[in-house]
Amino acid sequence: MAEIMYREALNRALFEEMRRDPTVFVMGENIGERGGSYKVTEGLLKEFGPERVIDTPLAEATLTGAAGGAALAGTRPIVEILFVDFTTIPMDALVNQAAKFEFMSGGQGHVPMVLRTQGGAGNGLAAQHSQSLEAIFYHIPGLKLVMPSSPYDAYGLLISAIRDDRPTIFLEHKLLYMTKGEVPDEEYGIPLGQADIKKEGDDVTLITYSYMTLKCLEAAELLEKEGISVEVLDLRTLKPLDQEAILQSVGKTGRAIVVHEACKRGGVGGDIAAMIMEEAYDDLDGPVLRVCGKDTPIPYNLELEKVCIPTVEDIVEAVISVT
Amino acid sequence: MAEIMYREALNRALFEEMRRDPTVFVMGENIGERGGSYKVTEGLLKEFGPERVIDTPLAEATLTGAAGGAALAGTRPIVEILFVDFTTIPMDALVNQAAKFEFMSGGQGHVPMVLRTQGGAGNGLAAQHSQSLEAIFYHIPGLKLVMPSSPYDAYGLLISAIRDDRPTIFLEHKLLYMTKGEVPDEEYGIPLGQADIKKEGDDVTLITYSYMTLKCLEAAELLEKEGISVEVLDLRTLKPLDQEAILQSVGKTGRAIVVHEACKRGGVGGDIAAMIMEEAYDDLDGPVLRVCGKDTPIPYNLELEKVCIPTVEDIVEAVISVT
Amino acid sequence: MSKKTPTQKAVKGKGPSKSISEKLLLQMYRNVYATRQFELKCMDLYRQGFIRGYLHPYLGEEAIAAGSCAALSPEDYIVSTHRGHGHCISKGADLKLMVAEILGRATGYCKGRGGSMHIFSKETNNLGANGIVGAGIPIATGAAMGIKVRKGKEVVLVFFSDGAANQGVFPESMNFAATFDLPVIFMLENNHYAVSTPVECSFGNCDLACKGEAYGMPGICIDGNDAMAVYETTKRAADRARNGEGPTLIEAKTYRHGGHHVNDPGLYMDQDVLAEWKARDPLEVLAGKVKSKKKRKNIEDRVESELKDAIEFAKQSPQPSVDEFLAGIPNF
Amino acid sequence: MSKKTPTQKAVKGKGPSKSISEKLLLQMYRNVYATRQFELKCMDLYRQGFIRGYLHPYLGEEAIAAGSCAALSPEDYIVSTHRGHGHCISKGADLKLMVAEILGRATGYCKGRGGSMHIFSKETNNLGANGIVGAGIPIATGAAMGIKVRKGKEVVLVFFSDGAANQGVFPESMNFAATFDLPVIFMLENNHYAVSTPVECSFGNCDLACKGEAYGMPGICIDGNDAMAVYETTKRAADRARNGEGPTLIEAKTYRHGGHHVNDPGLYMDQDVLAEWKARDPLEVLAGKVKSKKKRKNIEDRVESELKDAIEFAKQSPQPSVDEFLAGIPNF
Ligand SMILES: Cc1ncc(C[n+]2csc(CCOP(=O)(O)OP(=O)(O)O)c2C)c(N)n1
Ligand SMILES: Cc1ncc(C[n+]2csc(CCOP(=O)(O)OP(=O)(O)O)c2C)c(N)n1
Ligand SMILES: [Mg+2]
Ligand SMILES: [Mg+2]
Repeated sequence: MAEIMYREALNRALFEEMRRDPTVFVMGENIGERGGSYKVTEGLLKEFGPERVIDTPLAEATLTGAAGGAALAGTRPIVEILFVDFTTIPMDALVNQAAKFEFMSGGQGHVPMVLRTQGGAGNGLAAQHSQSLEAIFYHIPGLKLVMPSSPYDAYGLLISAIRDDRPTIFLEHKLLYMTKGEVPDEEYGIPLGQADIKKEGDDVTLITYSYMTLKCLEAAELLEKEGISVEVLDLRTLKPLDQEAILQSVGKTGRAIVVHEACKRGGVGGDIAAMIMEEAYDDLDGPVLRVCGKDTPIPYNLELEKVCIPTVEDIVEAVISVT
Repeated sequence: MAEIMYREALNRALFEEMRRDPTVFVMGENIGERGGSYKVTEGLLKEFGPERVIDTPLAEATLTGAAGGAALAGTRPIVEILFVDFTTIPMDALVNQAAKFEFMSGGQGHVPMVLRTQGGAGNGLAAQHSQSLEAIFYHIPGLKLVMPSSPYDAYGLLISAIRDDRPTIFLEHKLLYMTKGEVPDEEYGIPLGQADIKKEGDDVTLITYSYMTLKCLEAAELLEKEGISVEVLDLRTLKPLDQEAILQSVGKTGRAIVVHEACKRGGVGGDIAAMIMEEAYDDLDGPVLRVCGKDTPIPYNLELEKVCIPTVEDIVEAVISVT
Repeated sequence: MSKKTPTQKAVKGKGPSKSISEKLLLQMYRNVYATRQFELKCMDLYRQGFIRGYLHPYLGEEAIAAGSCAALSPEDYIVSTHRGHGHCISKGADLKLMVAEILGRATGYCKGRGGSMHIFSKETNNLGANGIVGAGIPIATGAAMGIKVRKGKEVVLVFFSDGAANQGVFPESMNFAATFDLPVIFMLENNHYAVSTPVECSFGNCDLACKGEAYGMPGICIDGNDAMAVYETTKRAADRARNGEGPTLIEAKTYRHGGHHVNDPGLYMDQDVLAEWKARDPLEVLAGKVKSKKKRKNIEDRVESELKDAIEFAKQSPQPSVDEFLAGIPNF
Repeated sequence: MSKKTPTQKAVKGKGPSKSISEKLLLQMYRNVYATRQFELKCMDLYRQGFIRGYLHPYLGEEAIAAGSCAALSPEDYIVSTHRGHGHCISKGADLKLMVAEILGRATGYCKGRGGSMHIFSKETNNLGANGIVGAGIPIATGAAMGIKVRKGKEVVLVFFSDGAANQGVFPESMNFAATFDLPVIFMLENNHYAVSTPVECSFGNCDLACKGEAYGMPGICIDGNDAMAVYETTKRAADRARNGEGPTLIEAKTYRHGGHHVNDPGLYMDQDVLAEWKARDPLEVLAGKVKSKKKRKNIEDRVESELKDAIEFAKQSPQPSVDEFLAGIPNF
């Protein structure tokens, strides 16, 4: 069992799957020679060559549409789009093509592709390089959506995503790549659709995913000292959503707060909060709250950027307000 | 005061605004010569000529990106994208450009463009021509979002959208174009951000918009006979959202159901339900429910298509279940 | 800059009409004839209310699909469009399952979920019609990438028309294909219209074949109403692709025999030009090359009974089960 | 199909070097020199921690912006890129407000909300840098459409590089511009790299200028390190555009003097080729044409003090107000 970085865990999963299955290949911009801006594909070109590690021209619409075609033709492409902000360019290939082919073809066609990308603010990259756009993919039937928060989850979920026969959006976070965690040496997969209780607690459930999981854990620690017992439920995959785990935890605590970095308006949090109200209204001791990103484009200035994203203090305050 | 069709009301607004303001122009595919597939732009070419009624090549990304540029250069373009399903192609021009320019430029740049398009199922047009994608635009700060349900609203809201200095998505519904309603002869605008109580009631509030408003009114009528008094609140504009009107109505009835055609998962309904829970938990006599489209691509077969979209019966049942 | 109109464009690259086996000739004739009859029957069925949604007839363009698919092997892939019945038939699809799909029945290729605009036929490696104009082009390019990755020998033939040629994914895909020498053939069916917009009004340069060279591949302009010419040009392109020499762009000029879809009278079309093209009806052009009247008659009779059975089969077929559909939703 | 490499490409269309007013010559020299110094200072400020996010220096490419903007009138528009400081400076922006923006201060062009990748300058009709590669091209095309609609006389100059030329919006926009004879100039700054991907690996045909003709406009390839050549070619294109004769594509060949951004050492770049290009440094090429050493020195001194003041101004400027920012959010 080794302590490795999030990006190393992803890199390891790519190496292992490409060794195991010759139909798995990766493509994207500057992923080969350069190993990707976040080094997730580092070393792949050397071992697997340019036939399976493809540096493509700068054209996200065709890059992503081509992945769908390659998947239909019997391979398992893994596409890297450098920033989730850029997935707006191949949106047709995802929403109208990859997500719909299995359905429209009456089950004849399958699109086992993975689109790896990353989102989130925190580095002063401004409005076009800091968004959290998972709500778009969450809303579109036919796409799976994975957002791991730890090296352990990143490895196990990427393994499963690559082997899954449905198109999967694998959404990483730029502030997680350098975070470290234990990853077992033997191969393992984490089934898509299983949330994980990152910390047990009895008074309030924090429902979260991706980078915000770390902030929730920090908040939970502070709150312990105040004598408030917080459960931190990391969804890990948003689609399939582990509704059972959510309802179980809320059934226990009676109070829930959904925490995510994406803009609050129309974010995933509203859907989850509404689902809890519909399915477990009588279990609730109070309203399900949302602690989310502000409804604004992300500014360049760091002071302004900071106030757009939920802080540990915001989470602590929210918890205290419901307990 | 004349009874005219929804599409005639839109057509009239276009004529009047183009006469009033020489910087207003329309562009799109087959909108000039042919007057658009739904005839909303009929007759414009004849009066205003090809300089202001532009049949463009088939390229939605540039068509929409160009509208943003034309707006920055001092005009008020109105773009028609034939189906909302196709707005996935110019998604970058909307999400990363039009929506963000005013913010990123520190208020120097303004993008007074209107993107007219239409969505919804009902004609056996299958998975790529029947979607309701408003949740995407609802989630992106910087875009306004208008979804009128009647000729009266369509006219007044299009007038206001054209005069508004922010990029506005004007989302019509293919089943509304031929519906008729009274429209005053004199010019008027309806402020963006004002919901409209289409029917008053005391027991339950149906919060809805666009085509579903008609279904809610039908359901309300049936329910009256059962002695259940239903208020139908037509949001008309989703952004700005008339939160005040929603909370006022729910404050009165204590029960709310959000009804929309778009897929339930990640739809606008979850955000509104969660907002009500956050803002008016104590006013609620029960959970806010959602009656929405099924989480599936739309099938071609009419029998299958029908079960994907909320019916009057679905709405009636939901109301009865909460009263 | 003066805009060359398509008609001024010379018909290059056709080369000397090589002798072609009678078997292939008859196969092409069958497919042209079958497509013609199929479309006429579908239009009737549409008017009788059996068909919903959009129906885009391939009338007048049949030789392009018939000629090009004749140059492919069964394992080769095609990627089709909203005007896709002809592609589907020429690649060898079962008329029964096609009509059933267009009627939205449970027995159709897509279980009634796709309809005319989304017919997909796995057993003939037809990766589907598409309702998004241009979307098939990167899909085909990717299929060719996949074939290369798994060291397959198939080639991919993608059909699209002049409107789709305005979409950025077309040049992007040509560039991908040329950069990686992908086994793909870009078949640009220039029928001179995108709905009501004529090519002359939507291109700065109406010589569409020339875009091939700009993106690093041969661009060949041919007479799309001559199935033989289409066959020969496609054959050369397919050999090239299979030998790892890369992609080819073929611009096949043709003309719709009617409006954009079944309900469009197409009054905006130039009636004289239409008459010229109809005078060179691909069915008659090819008929002229099948010497034996008897063999033609045989083919025509077989097609008609096949089509009659297909329509009967479709009409008798059950509607898809709502319960089965609902049960499957959690997968999406 | 053999892929012509950029270096093989002849430098066409430059024509006899017309005599150019000294005023313009000195203006170009000022802008090349100012950009050079500006970028070097910004790199220092970045390393000192004053700048966050991405910083993409224009070092080595200065002559393209300086030469082309010299051919424009103040009312004309430019549309810029992520590597946009040179465009902004050459169009006449205030260095104070630029540095302030790059430092994220309240006094910056965008109130500190945009940063280096999003500088926008209304008073010089600079429609902004852009973080989305290629996104500026349709914006420029649309600005030209808008100008036509309101019967304006301005032209639009859009800068983008070889990577952006891979995006479908480039050919789409050329096609729009040629179809409607729009007053737009497509300035393709071919610096031979998209991050670490060389042009030879991302194009099926590395002759980028030839795409102009394929889409219905002149495509001219010039030496981007020669400000005079850039000026003259842009001037002709601007006249053409203003006269309603339509768009022009200019491929200006150049080379980055360093990596993709301030933190990229650019080790993947061919050091010999880099040396060749540095030997033809745009600053020296132009200096050779400004006869008077004294006038050069004057300009250089003025630039340096201007820049010193700008940096001082920026450093002294306040951070944006969080309260004001929060108060504005409901608008979005
Ligand atoms: C992306 C997109 N834009 C617009 C449409 C509407 N539409 C359907 S067919 C068509 C014309 C397509 O023209 P072309 O590519 O020449 O194909 P043809 O109909 O001539 O076969 C249009 C505009 C669409 N389906 N998809
Ligand atoms: C749509 C999009 N894809 C990818 C990126 C990441 N990226 C930023 S700059 C760059 C290279 C652009 O190359 P080029 O257009 O040649 O511009 P240059 O850097 O050479 O000036 C890339 C890939 C981006 N910002 N936007
Ligand atoms: Mg066509
Ligand atoms: Mg470059």
